[in-house]
Amino acid sequence: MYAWPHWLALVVMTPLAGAALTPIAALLDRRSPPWWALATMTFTSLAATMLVLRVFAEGPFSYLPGGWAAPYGVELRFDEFSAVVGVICLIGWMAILFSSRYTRSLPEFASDRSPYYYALLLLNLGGMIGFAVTGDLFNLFVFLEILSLSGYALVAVGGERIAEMAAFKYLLMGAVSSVLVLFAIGFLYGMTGTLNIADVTARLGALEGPTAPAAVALALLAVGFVTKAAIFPLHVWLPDAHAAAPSPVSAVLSGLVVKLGVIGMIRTYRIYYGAGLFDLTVLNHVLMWLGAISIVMGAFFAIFQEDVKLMLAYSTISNIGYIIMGLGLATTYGVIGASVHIFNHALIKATLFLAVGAIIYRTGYRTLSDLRGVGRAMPLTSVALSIGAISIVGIPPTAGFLCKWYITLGAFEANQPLFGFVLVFGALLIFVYYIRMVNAFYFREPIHAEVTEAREVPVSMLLPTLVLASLCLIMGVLGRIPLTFIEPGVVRLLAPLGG
Amino acid sequence: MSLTFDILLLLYLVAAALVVAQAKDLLAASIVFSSYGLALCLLWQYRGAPDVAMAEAAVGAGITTVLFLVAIGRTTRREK
Amino acid sequence: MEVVDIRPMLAPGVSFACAAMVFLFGRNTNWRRFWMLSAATIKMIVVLSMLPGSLRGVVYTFDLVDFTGGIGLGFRADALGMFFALVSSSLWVATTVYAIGYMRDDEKRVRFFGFFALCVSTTVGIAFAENLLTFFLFYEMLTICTYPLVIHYETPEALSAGRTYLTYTLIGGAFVLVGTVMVHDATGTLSLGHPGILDASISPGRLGVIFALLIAGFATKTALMPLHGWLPRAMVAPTPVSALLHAVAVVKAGAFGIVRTVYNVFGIELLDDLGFALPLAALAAVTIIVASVIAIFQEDLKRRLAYSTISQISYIVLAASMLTPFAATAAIVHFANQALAKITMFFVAGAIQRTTGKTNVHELAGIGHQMPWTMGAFTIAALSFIGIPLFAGFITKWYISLGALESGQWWFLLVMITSSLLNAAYFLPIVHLAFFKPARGDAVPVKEARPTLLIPTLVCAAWVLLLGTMSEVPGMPFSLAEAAVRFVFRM
Amino acid sequence: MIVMLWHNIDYVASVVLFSIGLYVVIAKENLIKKFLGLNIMETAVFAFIIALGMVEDGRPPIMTGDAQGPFASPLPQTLVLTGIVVAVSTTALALTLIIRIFRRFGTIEANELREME
Repeated sequence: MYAWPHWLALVVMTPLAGAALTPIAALLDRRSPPWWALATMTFTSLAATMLVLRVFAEGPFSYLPGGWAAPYGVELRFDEFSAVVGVICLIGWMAILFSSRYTRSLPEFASDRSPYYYALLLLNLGGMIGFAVTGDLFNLFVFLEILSLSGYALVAVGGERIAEMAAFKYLLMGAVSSVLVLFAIGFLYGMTGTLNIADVTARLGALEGPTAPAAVALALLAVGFVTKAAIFPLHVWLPDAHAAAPSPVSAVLSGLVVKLGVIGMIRTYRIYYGAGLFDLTVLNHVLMWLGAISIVMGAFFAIFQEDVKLMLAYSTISNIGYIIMGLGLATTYGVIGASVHIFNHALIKATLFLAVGAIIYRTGYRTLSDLRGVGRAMPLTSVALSIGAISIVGIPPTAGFLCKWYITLGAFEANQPLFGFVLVFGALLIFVYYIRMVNAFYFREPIHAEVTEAREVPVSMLLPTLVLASLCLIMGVLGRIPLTFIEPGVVRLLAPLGG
Repeated sequence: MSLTFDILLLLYLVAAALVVAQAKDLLAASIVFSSYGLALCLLWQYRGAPDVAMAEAAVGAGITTVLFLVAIGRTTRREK
Repeated sequence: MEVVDIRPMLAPGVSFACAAMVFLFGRNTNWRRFWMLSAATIKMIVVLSMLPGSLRGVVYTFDLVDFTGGIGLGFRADALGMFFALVSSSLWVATTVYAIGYMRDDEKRVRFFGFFALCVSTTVGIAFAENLLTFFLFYEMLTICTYPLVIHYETPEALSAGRTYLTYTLIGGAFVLVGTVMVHDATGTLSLGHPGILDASISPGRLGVIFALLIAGFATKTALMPLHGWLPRAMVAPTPVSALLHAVAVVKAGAFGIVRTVYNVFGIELLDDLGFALPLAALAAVTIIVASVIAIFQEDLKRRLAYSTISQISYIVLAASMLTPFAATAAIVHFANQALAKITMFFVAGAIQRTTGKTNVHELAGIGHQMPWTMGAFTIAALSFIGIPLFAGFITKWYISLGALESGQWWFLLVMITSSLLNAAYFLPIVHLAFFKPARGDAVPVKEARPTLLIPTLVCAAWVLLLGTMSEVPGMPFSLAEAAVRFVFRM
Repeated sequence: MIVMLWHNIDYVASVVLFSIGLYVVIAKENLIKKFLGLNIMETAVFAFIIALGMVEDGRPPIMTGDAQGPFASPLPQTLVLTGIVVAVSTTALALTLIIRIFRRFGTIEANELREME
């Protein structure tokens, strides 16, 4: 079965190559880019499925392209956390399908830009996949940059008035955080003489001499990735960027791209827990507090938003707070919950953004008061939206429930009942603003003719929304599967702590 | 490679960076930034990284500066 | 004996489906009424079909989904749950008929009846919840489903009352959730199928926190003082909603939560050892007295009834926290006694308002001559609350008093007597006004409320009498209460 | 202390340059200036990484038939090469955005843009 690892190279290379070829495909047929992108992602998804099945059956494995031994060559490594690749493929596929119609409605989106849009989207997805499976810090940086750069460009691509400012803000903070990560990688290299994550871990553990540089590197990595993950107070770039981007892009950015910051944090933890160089309690406490503040602040700001997309963007901050807090708790339950929430929140947020995108596509409005009564005009989309809403609050039996439950259990397990309270009250706040939304959509009289006359969106937009919404339900009922799937990874991550 | 030369080069880098930071004229800042890139290039040449030095000369000092010049040409030259 | 049977899930499920139908076909009056009544009757039939088995001691369970490690959704119809479900679902039929008459000309009928139907299915869900999580889920759904009903008229006053209601109950719900997580953290299970899942191996401090969280959470809905602020304000809602809030679902759900916490989460012995119950009992006693005193000074009939509810529902809490078999019986049967009497009173208040437009107590002079049947029903309910023998309320007070003697806490007796006097003080003047004072102005001819309003009122009043006189007849729900008590006390 | 700094003079210079760059990014309002600052930050990090790979009297790590060590480490150099390319693409993207912002809003001062929003 040694053909298996080649899939690992393919899953990374396919979207990147597909991105490069998109303009050529566009030359052959002007309307082909979406279909080309879909075909690319279909193949990638196939490869991703193979990989996820294998890691499920046999545990983590690696691949050395070019056949160089680990410390010198490039290593791709697929572990339980890399399974996020599956979600990336799924949501990427749905977002591309959704875009095929949606981009036509964007005000300044000329059709000749279409190939670049899909190329950027594919680049972004490929970058994320690469980031999730890379086994060395060098590629970690490369893929981080690929996904960030394409992300900045995608925010601006819709061409709305506010989008360029938002993209610039995003770019500035993103670039600074990337430099911090690069700086940290330099430090780690200087101390260990290798860039392979496993080697770095081993050599850092055997390090003699001052540990201060390692601590500096840790701080740099933490700040860098926490910025990418949009944790308070480094979240300022997120709301505008996610609200200004075209809705399918928002789904990708909010569902996936910020999660890669969290994956980066998990990789960092892997190095530092593994090395056992020093006690990470301080960092964990900082993350718990930042997570708690993010939960509350994100939800609090979301309550006062009139713009639906801004509301969803703030809710992302709140939910990333859950994940970061779960990581900071550093107990098995907490980290399992946080890891699964990476997957589930991606599904939920993508559902919400696609549903809202569909509504904006039909009505042209995006504030709560303008969209009154839209639930009756577009019943299926609204049902998807409602499913997403109850999932994100964490009401059983939907996808959001079990992970939040586990994170809360983790808080009690870690003897931090205060954070248990924060988690629950955060959920309450989230609940309040989704009630506002559902209330406006279903129980208010429409004030615009466009809203009353709105019809359901075409199948190419409705299908992704409904599929994702039903997955929110399915993942809730089958919630045990991702939990048991991720558990060995978490146990291995936390093993050096002796828990 | 003498230590004196090293120190002079590094001092020049810091000075150039400070000028870039404080200059109100963006055009001047870009040009100083270009010379900063060339100094870096020189430094790396001595540090045993000629390939990186070449890349920095071409891309860092060259293309980046051109990009800045174009951008300044299309927007504004003075920083407020 | 436990039997796997789908009916405990079917009971809330069927009415969910019917409620969905109300939303879908609600624009047509006949279809709406059809689905409304089917929701109410089918559910009652499902519940009744389990009654014979339940009386024989059969417990029906149905596990819907088990997520992982003791977290799941499940249903379980034990004696206690059956009792609550029986009360709420049978009263629901009456309330539905009454609501159809009351809301005949309202604009937002579809929304109203849709949520109305949802409410009772969630109530039955609460009654049949197998574990705390399922309980919590339905408990929160009840909060949400009642919100559109409270704000029904959408006046500024109603909207503000709705906000108050949501704030209280959602925060209370969050307390319950934290408590639930802590229970799971401490025991690894959330099941309500045992007489107590917590045990003394957990540190008393932690148990205290869990107890405080769960009780505080449920007490917001029970409107135990000082968490009662939302209830009088929610009186702006239409009368059938008041019946729902006060008698059938909402405060009852809170009280049921407290009963479950005391009997099924903590268990009698543990709570007795810990001594947490006494403060709760004291709080309940204070609520009973203070709310009654406030009620005396209320001029608006519905507000007076609201404070009376706060007082009456606390009997359940008081009885539950006495931790003796007699008191437990009282706690359980009071679900039925309070519900029937209070729903009668609200029906009367609504009927008076709809027929004559009167809402204030002093306007009611002579109304007994105008609406004799209606006011007759009111009198029966009032006498029941005061605790006159042969009326349902007497049973409660009798058993609470027995429980007080059993536990040696003589001051409970004092509370009972005082509260009876106070009840008399705020209900009897109304009866006196209605029957023995001449109407102001011209003599009005007899003009009863329309049948859809009158018949449910009379049926409920009749049940108050039946429960008061024939509670010991085999097959009456009373034996269910006894079965529940035997389970709780492991007798 | 002084001696230690003296031996690590490259690192010290990198940190100083990095701080200057960070200061510009945070404190200056002009968007182009911010990006000049970001470039200084990036080059500072590159200089830092190159200094790490430096071996005393090392040769460039270029393989020829008769090359003899010690070599400078090749890995950080590839990292920096990638970094340079990334930096220039970031700058290009940023400057494009800046030009478009200027066209729309007529200014590229961050404080004035905030007021317009």
